[in-house]
Amino acid sequence: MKDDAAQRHILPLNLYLAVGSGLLVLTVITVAVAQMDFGQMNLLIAMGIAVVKATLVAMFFMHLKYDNRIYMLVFVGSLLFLGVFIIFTMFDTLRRGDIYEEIAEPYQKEAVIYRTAETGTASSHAAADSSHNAAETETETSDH
Amino acid sequence: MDTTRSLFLPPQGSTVASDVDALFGFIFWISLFFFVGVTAITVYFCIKYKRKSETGQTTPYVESLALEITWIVIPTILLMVIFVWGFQDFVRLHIVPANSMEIKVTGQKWFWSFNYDEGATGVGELVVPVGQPVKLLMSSKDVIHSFFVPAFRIKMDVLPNRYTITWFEATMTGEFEIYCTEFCGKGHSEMWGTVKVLPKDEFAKWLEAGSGPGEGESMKEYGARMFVKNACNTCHSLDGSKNVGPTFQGLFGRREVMSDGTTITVDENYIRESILSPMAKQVVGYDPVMPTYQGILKDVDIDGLIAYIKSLEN
Amino acid sequence: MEHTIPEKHYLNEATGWKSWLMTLDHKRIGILYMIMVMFSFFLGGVFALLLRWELISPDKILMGPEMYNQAFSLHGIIMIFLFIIPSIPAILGNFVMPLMIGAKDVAFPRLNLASWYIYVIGFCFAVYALFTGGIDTGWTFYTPYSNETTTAVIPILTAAFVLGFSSIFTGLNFIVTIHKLRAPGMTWFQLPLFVWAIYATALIQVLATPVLGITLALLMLERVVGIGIFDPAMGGDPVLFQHFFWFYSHPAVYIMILPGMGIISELIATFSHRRIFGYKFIAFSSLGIAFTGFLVWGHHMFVSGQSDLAAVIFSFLTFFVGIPSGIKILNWMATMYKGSISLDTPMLWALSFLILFSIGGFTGIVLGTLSIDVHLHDTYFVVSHFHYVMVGGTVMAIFGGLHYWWPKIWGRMYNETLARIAVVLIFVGFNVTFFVQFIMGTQGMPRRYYTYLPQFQGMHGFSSIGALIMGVGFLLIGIYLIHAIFKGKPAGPNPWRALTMEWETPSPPRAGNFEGAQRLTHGPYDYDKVVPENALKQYKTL
Amino acid sequence: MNQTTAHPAHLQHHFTDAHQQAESAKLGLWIFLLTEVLLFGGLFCFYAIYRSWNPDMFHNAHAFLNVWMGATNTVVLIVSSLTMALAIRSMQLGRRKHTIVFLSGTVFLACVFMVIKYFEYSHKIHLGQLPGKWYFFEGIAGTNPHIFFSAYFLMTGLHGFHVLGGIAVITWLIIKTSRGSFSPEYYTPIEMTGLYWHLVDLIWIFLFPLFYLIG
Repeated sequence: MKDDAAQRHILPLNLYLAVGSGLLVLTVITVAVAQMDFGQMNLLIAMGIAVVKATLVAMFFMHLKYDNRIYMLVFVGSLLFLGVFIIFTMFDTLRRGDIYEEIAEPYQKEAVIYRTAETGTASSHAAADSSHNAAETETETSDH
Repeated sequence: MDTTRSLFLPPQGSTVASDVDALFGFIFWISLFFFVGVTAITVYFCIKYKRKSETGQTTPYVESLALEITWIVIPTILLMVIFVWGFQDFVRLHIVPANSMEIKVTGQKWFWSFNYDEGATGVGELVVPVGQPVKLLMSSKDVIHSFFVPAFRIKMDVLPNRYTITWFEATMTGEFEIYCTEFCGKGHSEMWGTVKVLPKDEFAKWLEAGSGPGEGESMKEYGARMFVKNACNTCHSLDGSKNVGPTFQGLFGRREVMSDGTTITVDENYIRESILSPMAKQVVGYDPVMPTYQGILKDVDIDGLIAYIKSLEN
Repeated sequence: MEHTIPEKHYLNEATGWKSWLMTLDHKRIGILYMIMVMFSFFLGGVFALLLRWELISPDKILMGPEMYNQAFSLHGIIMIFLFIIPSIPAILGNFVMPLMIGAKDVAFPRLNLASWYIYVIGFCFAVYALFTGGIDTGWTFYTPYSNETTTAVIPILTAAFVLGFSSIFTGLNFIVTIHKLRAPGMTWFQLPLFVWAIYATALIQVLATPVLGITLALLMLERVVGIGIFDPAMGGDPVLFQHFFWFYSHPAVYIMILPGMGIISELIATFSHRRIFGYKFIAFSSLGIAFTGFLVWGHHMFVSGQSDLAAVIFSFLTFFVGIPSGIKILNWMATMYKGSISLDTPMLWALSFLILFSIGGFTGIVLGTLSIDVHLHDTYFVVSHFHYVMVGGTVMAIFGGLHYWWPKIWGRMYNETLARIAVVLIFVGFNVTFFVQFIMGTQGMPRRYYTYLPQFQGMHGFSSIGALIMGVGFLLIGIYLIHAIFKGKPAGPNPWRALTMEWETPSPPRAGNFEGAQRLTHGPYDYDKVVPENALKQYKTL
Repeated sequence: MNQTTAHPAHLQHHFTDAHQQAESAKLGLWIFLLTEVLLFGGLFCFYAIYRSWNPDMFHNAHAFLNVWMGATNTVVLIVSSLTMALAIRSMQLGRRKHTIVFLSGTVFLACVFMVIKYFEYSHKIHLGQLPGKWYFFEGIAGTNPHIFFSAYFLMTGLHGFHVLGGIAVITWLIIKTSRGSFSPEYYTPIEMTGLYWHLVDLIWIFLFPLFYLIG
């Protein structure tokens, strides 16, 4: 139990207060920045600030900086697998209908005869069957 | 070439089939080789190193890194060969040739229908010419189905919210089975169809004739054919028994109570309306599950069906 | 010298039903799990037999198409969520793992008991669903079908959701136990390989199961509230559901097989009396499989309409799951080389595993290949591959493990002759049932079919005969194993002369597992150095 | 229930010492947090996919959320996280009364968070900005705006449930602390709850910009 006491880290009060104030300042900054439009950068800026805030919380409030490194491993591991989940799913959702866009650079030229005409195959036939009201979703997702 | 084909795989009806089968054969023989090896060695060890002493103590051995690396590297190389080979064929399976003829495929519970650019339609039977790439533009009206022709080695899910595409080029004439391979409910296992591959000139004739009764075929006989072809028989019986829908036996002229309480007499117009907009008036006691045949059946088909239903007396 | 049962052990140190239902002893909780899980196995098996019976003919024999669809769905759901996922970790992992690492209990005994109760609640929901309209979606719950069918989808989703928590808590408990409660002096590389396998399994359980939880919750909300995320009629995407589902359910396949591989490592080493070959490779291949298992789920979706890019990436990564599995098989064979092999019943199960799992693995390569999978997806080839891995792999391992540890659990030995007959019955029955399904699959017979074209009738009939043989085999096992609990000969502390720590306790062990603190005296596989002194061989080898 | 006389009251029989027990509890809790991350992860994935499909709709819909309420809630949660951390620190130093004060502050702030959430929700329910098929608001351009509100209600709703759970556990801690169950030698439950509470804060740190700021 002596080990126990020795391993405990009692952080100074000022450190907690500093981290807390830092978080509040960052909140103000992110709200302020969001009032301006940076186009594509909006997402990156907001997420960047959120990551900094999250790191502060994890490192100091959750003591990751001072604790056994295995907790860090568990935490980072969970984010890693979450990343795999989202990114691998996006390999599908963002790239549907790809192969029809890649007609200009076929993978194996001699293997098949490639289409040369227009590529928007789906939309031209939407009228063929009036009951396919949901088909519009497809047109939007594949024609990007 | 190899003997596995007759046992394992169906006839090769399309241009891609022989390539897919060749890779299947390659993996089959490699697997067989290793499988026999593993089994034989295991059995040999069991006999050779059978326990002889009571204590059964064994000698120490040296770990062999070289051995471990060997049996990591060799399978890795083989697997990469298989991956690249499969990848190349997959690309062929997915890129539709430019000179393809396009057919619209619709899956719904529980039949397939096919619409041609030229205006012909078909239910359950896909008629195509031999030696001509055919592109199938597919969608579903309800749940997910999957379009599978074993002889062509093609399969693609048919989704309700978007179009999916597959293609094939038949290399021989004949009839081949179509299955639905994505579970879609009660009639899933009977969501069958046929691909009928015709010589090019016959196909042209078929396309021109479109539909309607054949030569010497009465409207009643034509209607009987339509009754089976359009899968009416999966829900409507001819012997008076209650199925998903009302029986056709003695239907014409019968007085039926509708779900809204009114009573009507079944006549030509009611039958026509029930085929085209089935939700308009329903016989009481049945679930509103009948799909519309709007855009699938032509007037002549409906005429035939009416003639056929008229002929079904008690 | 004849063995006797020790006077005091965990089975009789406390008595009365309350002492069982409130127990915090990991061994007793293992037994509680055994009762429930084996009952589920029986239930799932009954559905399997009904299915095979119905499929003898393409016409109606027992049930109509709706009943059939419910029967195969329930077979899948019961076998996967109620039997095979909890089976090895919850029964044998609970009973043996703490003993193997010299711990007095798992880290959180109350949580352990709680997971059993959660399992029972999940089981009740499943049974409730069974009696209130069944379920006909298959175990995969694909939308939009699961969204519009009128069967009891909500109760069964609740069941799977609740069972997920049981699985998470078990995994969490085991990870902490293995990290923190190893006997003093026991390093990671002195852990028995079964513990490594359980550890890798637990990692998957805690990482993947929460995603299943949220997926099922979303599906329930979709059905009840209509949130529009998976429902195409509201702009949702049904293929997205498949991603969510397989992100859990593919790693779940490794939750099912990894502990089985762990058992096989123990069996091969013990019955070959040989230091396991390539210890570190086997240990790390478990972690490798666990990790790679998260990167390959899309290979269930090659023809689902996912993007071609995704299909190619998933196929490529899939081949890397094959390699660690191959490493294990080859290392097991190398372990047998120059061993001192005794073909006792558990070893026969292990050898069956080796053969059947190899077939399962090879056919897995076939299915991972992009072009061939287009043809074979959703056919009986997949059904057969899956059963070769799950029944030929995991179930062989479960029964190998149960036979191996039965004397430790109950202190008594089963009838060796009957046990050998049962192995042969099941090995033969299994191959008769499922090998022919490979041929049906390649010929194009789709799965989940109530009826079929006449050309498949011969093969279906043959397959059904095999199912019957298997049924008889499992019944036989049930009979002699239960008989052994009461009437078996006392087994002694170490009937197999094994060196892992659980054999250093008396059989059955006492409530606190060990007298005082357990110390590590030798490695788990030091068969070249140590002869266990407490071992007495009573049964003649073949 | 399993203590023997040789052990401190809180030490369970299968641990050799209090240090081992505390470390086990902490590792267990971190793994629990990992499962929480992946549980929310499913919803983050859902958000990411639909946002990538319909960026314009998400942008149009997010304008209907009240940034000031969201920002206030962010501040409230951050401060509550700080008071939680200080409660642990006070217990480490043996200042039991301070611990009770800080814990009460945390509960109070959590309640403030829920009250603000209540006003936000009732406003949206009133307007018909509801998830899925209940959506009847008109005035958001783009495809399927109901999906944005499905994501909004699901993610903030699940987060809200975690806040409620936190309130319950922290209240229990206040009672235990006032009864003197904890000491500088044994305060594992407070520490565990603290970690949980920080994770709840951490998730909100991401929810806030994703919904209120950039949409």
